[in-house]
Amino acid sequence: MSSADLTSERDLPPERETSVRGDIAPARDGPRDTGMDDASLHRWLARTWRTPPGIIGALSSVDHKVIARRYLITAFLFLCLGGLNAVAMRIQLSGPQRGLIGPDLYNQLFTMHGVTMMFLFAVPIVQATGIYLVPLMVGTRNIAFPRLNAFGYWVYVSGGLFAWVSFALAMAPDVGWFAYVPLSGPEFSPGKRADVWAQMITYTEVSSLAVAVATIVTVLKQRAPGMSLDKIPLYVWALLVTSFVVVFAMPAVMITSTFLILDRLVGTHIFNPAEGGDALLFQHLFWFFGHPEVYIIFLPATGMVSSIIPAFARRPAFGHLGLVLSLIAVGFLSFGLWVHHMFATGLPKLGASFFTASSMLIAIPNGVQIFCWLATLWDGRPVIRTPLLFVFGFFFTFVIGGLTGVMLASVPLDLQVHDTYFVVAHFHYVLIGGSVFPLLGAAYFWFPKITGRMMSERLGRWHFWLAMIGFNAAFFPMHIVGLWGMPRRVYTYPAELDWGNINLFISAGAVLFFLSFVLFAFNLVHGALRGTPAGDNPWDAGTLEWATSSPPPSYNFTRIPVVTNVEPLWAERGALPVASGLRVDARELIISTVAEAHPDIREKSATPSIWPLLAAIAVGATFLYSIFTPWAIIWGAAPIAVTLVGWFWPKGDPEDEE
Amino acid sequence: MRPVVALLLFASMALAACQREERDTRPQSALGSGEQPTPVTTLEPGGQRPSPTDNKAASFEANAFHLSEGKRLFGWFNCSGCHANGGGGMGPALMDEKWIYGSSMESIHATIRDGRPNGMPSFRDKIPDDQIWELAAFVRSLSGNAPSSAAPSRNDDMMVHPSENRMPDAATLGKSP
Amino acid sequence: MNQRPVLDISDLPTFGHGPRSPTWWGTLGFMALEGTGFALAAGAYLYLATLWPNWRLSAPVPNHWPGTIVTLLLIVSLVPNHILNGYAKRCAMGPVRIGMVVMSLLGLAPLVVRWFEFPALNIYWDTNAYGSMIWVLLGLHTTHLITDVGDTIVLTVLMFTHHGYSGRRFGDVGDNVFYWDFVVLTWIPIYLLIYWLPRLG
Amino acid sequence: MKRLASIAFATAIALFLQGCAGWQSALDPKGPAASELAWLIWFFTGLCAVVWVLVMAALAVPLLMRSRQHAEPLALDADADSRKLRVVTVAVGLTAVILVGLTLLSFFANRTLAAIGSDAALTIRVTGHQWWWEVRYEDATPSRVLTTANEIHIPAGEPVRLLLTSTDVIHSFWVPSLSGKLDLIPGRMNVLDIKADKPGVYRGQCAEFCGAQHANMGTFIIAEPRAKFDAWWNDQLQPAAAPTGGEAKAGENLFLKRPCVMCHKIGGTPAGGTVAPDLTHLASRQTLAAGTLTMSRGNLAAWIADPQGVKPGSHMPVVDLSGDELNAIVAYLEGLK
Amino acid sequence: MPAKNYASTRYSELAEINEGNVKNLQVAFTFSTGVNKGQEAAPLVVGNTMYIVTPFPNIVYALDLSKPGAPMKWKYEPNPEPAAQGVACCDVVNRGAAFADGRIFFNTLDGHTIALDATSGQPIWNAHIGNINIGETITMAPLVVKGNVLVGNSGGEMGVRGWVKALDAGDGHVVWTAYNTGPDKEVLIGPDFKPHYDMDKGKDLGVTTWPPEAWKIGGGNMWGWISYDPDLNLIFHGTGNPGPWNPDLRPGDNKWTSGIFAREPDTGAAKWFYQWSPHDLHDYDGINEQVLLDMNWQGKPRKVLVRPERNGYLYVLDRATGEVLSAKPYGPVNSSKGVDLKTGRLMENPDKLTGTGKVVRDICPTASGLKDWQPSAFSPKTGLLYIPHNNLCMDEEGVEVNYTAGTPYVGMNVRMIPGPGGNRGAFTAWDIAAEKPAWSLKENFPVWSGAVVTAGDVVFYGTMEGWFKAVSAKTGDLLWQFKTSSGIIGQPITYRGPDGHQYVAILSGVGGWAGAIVSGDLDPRDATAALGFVNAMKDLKNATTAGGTLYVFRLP
Repeated sequence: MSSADLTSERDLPPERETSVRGDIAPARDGPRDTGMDDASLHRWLARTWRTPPGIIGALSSVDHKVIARRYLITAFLFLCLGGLNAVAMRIQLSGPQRGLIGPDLYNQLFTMHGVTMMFLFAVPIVQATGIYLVPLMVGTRNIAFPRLNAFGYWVYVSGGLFAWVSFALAMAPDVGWFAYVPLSGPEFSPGKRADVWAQMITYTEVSSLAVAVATIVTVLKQRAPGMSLDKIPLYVWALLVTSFVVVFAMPAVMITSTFLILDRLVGTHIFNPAEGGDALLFQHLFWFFGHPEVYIIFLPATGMVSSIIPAFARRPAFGHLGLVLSLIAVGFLSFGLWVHHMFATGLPKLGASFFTASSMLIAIPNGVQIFCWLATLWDGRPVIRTPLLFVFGFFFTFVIGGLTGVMLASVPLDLQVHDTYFVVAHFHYVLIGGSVFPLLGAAYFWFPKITGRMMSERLGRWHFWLAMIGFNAAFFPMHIVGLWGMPRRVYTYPAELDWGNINLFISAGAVLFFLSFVLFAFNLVHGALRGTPAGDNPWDAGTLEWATSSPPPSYNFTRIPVVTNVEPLWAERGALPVASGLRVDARELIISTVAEAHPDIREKSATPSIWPLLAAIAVGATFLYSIFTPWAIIWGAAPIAVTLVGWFWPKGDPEDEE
Repeated sequence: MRPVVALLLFASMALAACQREERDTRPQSALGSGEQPTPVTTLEPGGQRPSPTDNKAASFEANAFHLSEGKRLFGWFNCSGCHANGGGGMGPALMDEKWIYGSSMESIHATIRDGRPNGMPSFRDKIPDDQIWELAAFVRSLSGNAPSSAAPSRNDDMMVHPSENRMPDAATLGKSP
Repeated sequence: MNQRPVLDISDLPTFGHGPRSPTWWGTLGFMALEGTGFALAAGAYLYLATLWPNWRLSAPVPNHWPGTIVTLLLIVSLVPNHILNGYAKRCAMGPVRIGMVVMSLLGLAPLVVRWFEFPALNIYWDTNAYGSMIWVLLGLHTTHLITDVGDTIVLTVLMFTHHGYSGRRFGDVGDNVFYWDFVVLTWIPIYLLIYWLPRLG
Repeated sequence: MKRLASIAFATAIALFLQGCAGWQSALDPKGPAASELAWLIWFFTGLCAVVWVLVMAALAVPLLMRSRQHAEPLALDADADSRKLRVVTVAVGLTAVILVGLTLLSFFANRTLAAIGSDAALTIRVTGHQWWWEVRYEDATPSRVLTTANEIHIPAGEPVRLLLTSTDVIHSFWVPSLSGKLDLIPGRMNVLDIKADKPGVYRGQCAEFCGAQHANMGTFIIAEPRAKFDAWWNDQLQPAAAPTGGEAKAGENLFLKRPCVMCHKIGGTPAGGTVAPDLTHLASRQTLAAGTLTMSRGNLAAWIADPQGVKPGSHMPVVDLSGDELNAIVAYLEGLK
Repeated sequence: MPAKNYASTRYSELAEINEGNVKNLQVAFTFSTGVNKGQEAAPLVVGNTMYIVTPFPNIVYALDLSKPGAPMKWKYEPNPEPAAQGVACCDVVNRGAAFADGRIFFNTLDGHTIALDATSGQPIWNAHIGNINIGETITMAPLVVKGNVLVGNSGGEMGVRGWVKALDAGDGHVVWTAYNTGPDKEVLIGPDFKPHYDMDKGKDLGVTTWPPEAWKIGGGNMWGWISYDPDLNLIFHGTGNPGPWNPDLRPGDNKWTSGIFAREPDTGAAKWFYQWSPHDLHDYDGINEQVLLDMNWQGKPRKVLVRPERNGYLYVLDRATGEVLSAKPYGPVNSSKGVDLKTGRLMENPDKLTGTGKVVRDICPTASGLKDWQPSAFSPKTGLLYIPHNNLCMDEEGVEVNYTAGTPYVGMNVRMIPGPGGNRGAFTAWDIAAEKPAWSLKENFPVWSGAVVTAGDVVFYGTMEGWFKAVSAKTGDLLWQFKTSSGIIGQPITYRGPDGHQYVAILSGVGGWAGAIVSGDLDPRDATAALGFVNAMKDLKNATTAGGTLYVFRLP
């Protein structure tokens, strides 16, 4: 609960009455915000938009900020768990023939590490940031389909629990995060381990898809009046493109995991070459998702970079249009290069060369982005604060990752480095350098908005240098050991290959990198409890989220801003132009037109409801049960249907009527 | 509240699942010999039959890893040459409900280890004891006697019959093949 | 921050129909992702079909008649569907109620015939990959059919309660019409893939 | 910042150079394919390093220039922006040119690689198993078809064609100092041509995760002069050496009596198992258990006594053997030169 | 001998039963063998006595035909090793006994050849020649030629090396042994060996056409029929399939499997060889009967050998040289594209090449062949060869296989399905001279019984439902049928009884490979049961049950 919600009950306006109506009539008017003074406006809106009290109330919340905070914290916890996996693996690998962890556990460790980082940390955290920021940045009061959004969170968290409880029971997937058949298939993965992978994927992706749809509709239909397409902030553009990529990529992995579980559970032959299936089909389907996945994680990070750089370079991003077009281009191109993960499978040479070209091609829009950011930074003297430091860290590492990506795109070169530590190094440079560093920067950048307090700058700088050194010490030598012939996913290696020392160095770096996150966690907690109060706009940034209080009230804005510039707060230094006329006794928000963002409809946003949670429990139980018997889908359909009907059935709120 | 419920759910599942998922590749030392009286008839004077004294059979019977190892060995040791994929050939069918020499794990183990007079060879000394238990567990699963959550699924081979983990269901559906 | 009101929106309507409403866009989003799912499943099917000579893998040809009947029923249902859409736009409660009942029945009818489609495939899902894929395709579409029919029936009931007297509900009826179009249109390629492609091989 | 970058870069170079000495290293090419690839790696690395340094320099500019901060964020200098636009355009153009160049380069490198084995006279079928390699030398005369395991002898200086397939899961054949990797996929047959310039032993390893013992699935390519290779082949075609000495004879007996015979083959004896490595000339190999242990009496004993301790999860079961029995079997296997 | 004569024509000069009166046939007597397994044997009638060999446990009965109801004269129980049942591929059948010089010779499943005194049933000698611990069994009917009892072993599915032995009829000692794989010395290939085709020429082909040592476990068994031509002084016998079935494990032509040898009966020395299916891909054993005819072949009189082969072709060979004169498919064949008469080589269909990890669909004929062991009959009156055969196709997948002595060594998943038309069996009359079928009858189940044709122009055969049928030798019209107690897979005979009348006898009792689903009580849910045959015979359990009864018919 944000402090803005802590209004005393006495100050609240009277409970509204509900009415039963017999026919369609012109909408009954409630009180409007037109001409209302700020104090009573606040009282009305706080009453209307509050999250109900009590545990049930908290579980019923549909406030995008509440959900997003939960998402962020959960994803951060999963990051820590995944990081612990990594540390455990690095300890085992710190010397040759180390007997600390056997293959059975090690294989679960790296699979859980990959699954956790990709599906439980990276995607959820970028989407969660979007859930928090997008409605604020486009100037609306809540995300579109808030109940779907809440449902998404519950599904996500139970999916994560599902995977991790399995791990605790030593039945975690042990087939790698991309779980190639036939290894993950019915014959070579006995037990439920691969089933856990398949169902957990299918259903955490349900949450990603829900969030993506909500984000798209929020951006397209709920933008503040005047925020035409050319005035949408770059971060919002990034989230929009990402959400589209999610919509078209995630079904692929759901199809893949569903095919897998069908093969395993009911004996279909989709991946069985002996009966007309094909093992490579799995790889095609998986990477059709898997490569865009990288951009799903990376594009929001570019949005963060595009937000942080202007704030600290003290000017709008250079080449706004170019950046937007690059985002869109990357989104499109990301679907055209999945095959470069499969060069070593022996595909026809000509086809492989085509994918070399397309993989190289995507470097161009990414290059455009990099150059535009650099050009932005060239203007004057940037203010160097922790967020910007992490952006520098992003440049330093991501460019390496991008360039090694160019190496991987080359078919012949890939044949040497594919599935080695070189690749491990590459994608950690891309994912950590390209996404985690911007995320850390974003954490420092938006922390004051979320909590109302600043994080420590001093600790932040320590954190940055520790992370930079630890990261590069851990991952740079992996390039080398990969070229020396060390394959990935080995739980040990022979002493005579002389990989011992360099691995020890890597492990030390990994521990250092992990410690940097301990420092970060401390800084987070410390900042939230003891940080200096931040004020509305501590960085003097230009986008709309800084126009409201920190932390924002449950209703986000007392009145909906009217946007005149891509950086509205810089353009309207005196007073923010706003729209008036919304009801204050109902959760009204403005629906605008897609391109020009002309206000079009005053529509009601959904009220808090426990049903999304119940639906998520029904869905979760169904999925859990379904790894044991396919009949679970039949039996589970009934509770799911009941909870969905409960969810959509109107309760007599004004939001539902009229 | 909700995590607690979920945890309880998982925990209850865990109790059953743990044993199914364990992958002990050298259980020999940890368990007894598995020697049990292995009568092949239910007819026994004296009213009561002694109950098993150690858990060897049980620890193999419902364990997914051992079942799948048994399936692999069933092919490797040419069991499938005589018994096909359970339907029989030179040897009797194993996937039906008929057990000439008894259906208990101990009986099947004894059959594999010591052979039977009408053609079943003795694999004593030829197959390590644990592997015989794995084979016995798999053989039992062929006719749907293992929990479907542990029984193997189809192989990446020609479709020969509904997989073991669907056996009882598939049989009641009366479907081919 | 100080505010200066520059725009009064109090006269805006409180609901919109079709693309004006966010629900419509949400529906479109779900269609996009489900459509992608269909496309990928169909793609996987075609991938396997081109990979192996003599697709159908010696299985018998499916009996297309139940599928053809379903196709005809679905196409016929488009007519009342769009008539219903027109009434929903005009917020005409009486005709909308009749239309919803008709659409519920027209949704149930293909579902009943669909029951006979599975045996008419003449192959089981675990016989070979061809069987697996056509069961998956048919199952995938059946799931959509069931959920949309369920949705239609719930909405029909809703329209007969006092909750029906709401602009928003008429918008929902419109979106339901929209989604039904999707269910019908995705069926056509799947129908061709299941019943007619195997006849070529 | 700059200092850090330069230190990191220097360390990187130093580490790279040190790496050239490995015997399973892509940077230590011993064949035409690996040489071509090593060249490609160095070229790409060099070019990428240059690009990276340029980008970092561009990043350093605003940090070092110490110019004045923008007071008013929206007051932009249109001229400066249009200059920047030109620079960015040029940079993007340059990027495109480099990428086209690299694409062409990899295309031609690919063609070079494809040409290596076009005249291969020797065909070897390599079948991946969990977790060992079955190696079959094809020959027009069927009786010269030779099956062995884990170690692949090839004639030095001649292209050799490898047919790669698998009977269980996907594996990947990778001997970095000779060639790039290629997957072994059940139900498919991939073709990889390799050539070793000089005699030598080149280690390789499975590069696609294949289950519990993926880490211990090594292989050795042993390149020899043609004459030596032919002699080796003829040698390997012979049935196993008859055991000499009482202990070895007892060992043979035990081998045939105990579970060993169920999976392994020893030519010249009734042991004909094919699901595990052929042991006919076991002692002539350099390692045991697919590169896990070096060949020695002690390791042999350790491996037979507790395979699940050495290679947990492997398909070699623990066989109950007394000390004497173990010694006898080891004595017998040791004699299988 | 079961095949009536050395030329294996299965033609009887008896004409009392003819097309006109065959419809009046009625049961003369029956006799239960007491063994409910597949009865593949032909009853043997010598003088007033009928001798029957049952499947395992290979009991020999002598029935006195001179008395009403044919009471038992004696019976002999060899008590073979029960364990032999575990290594007998495809049911524990026995294909009959042979008579010579007052002795009955027969084989037992556990690898013994036994000579009995025909009048008393007392054993004279008992030669143990097969070792069941390596999977050797004997199911064939011996043939006595010039004082030698010729016997071959079974076990092609167990990695058994095939051989033919000649045992001295007097004391049972082994006169010669000819292996069907391995070095020339052991195959008894000497200077006299003159194969007609180049592919069969060369030194030690039985070794060099195999991977090292594979010939030692390579099959090539002889469990079928031997014919003898006294004029040329040659015996002719086929050789079985190479092992294992999965061809990936045995690159090369795999000599001398799936072919035919002509040998001298006294020394066993090979005269010529022809390979029906080099590098056999589909278990096309070459052990079928060879009918020796002297006929006009394209205008010239030639000594030919007619052979309806398992791979689907009806071969006509010059039996003096081994030259293939004609090879025409007598049913649906797609596994090969014909026989190249110049090189003699079977032209394999590249689409149907089997191998590890690859399912090849719709291969016709199946592993059981277009025709398996069930012998055909030739009538010189009509010039037609009456072929009881199958009409099946199959899917095959080569799988990894592991050799362990005494256990199966197959390496192939097979699943059979009915062939084109849906009828699983057929009875075809083949016009040898015209190289085309004269007529063909469709049968629901494979026709797994032998045939006999008489001078009365009647052909007898049985079906697996249990019908014993008489059809017109000229037109194939069904003249008479009788439903026996079990499916028929035996060999019908006709003889003149002590009363001077013509009798027809058949053993009824389903089993064999095709009937294993009933005799072995196999589970039809497993498509690969009984090496895939069960898949094609799922409904046999509903059509018949196991049995073992002799039926003898005569006119009233």
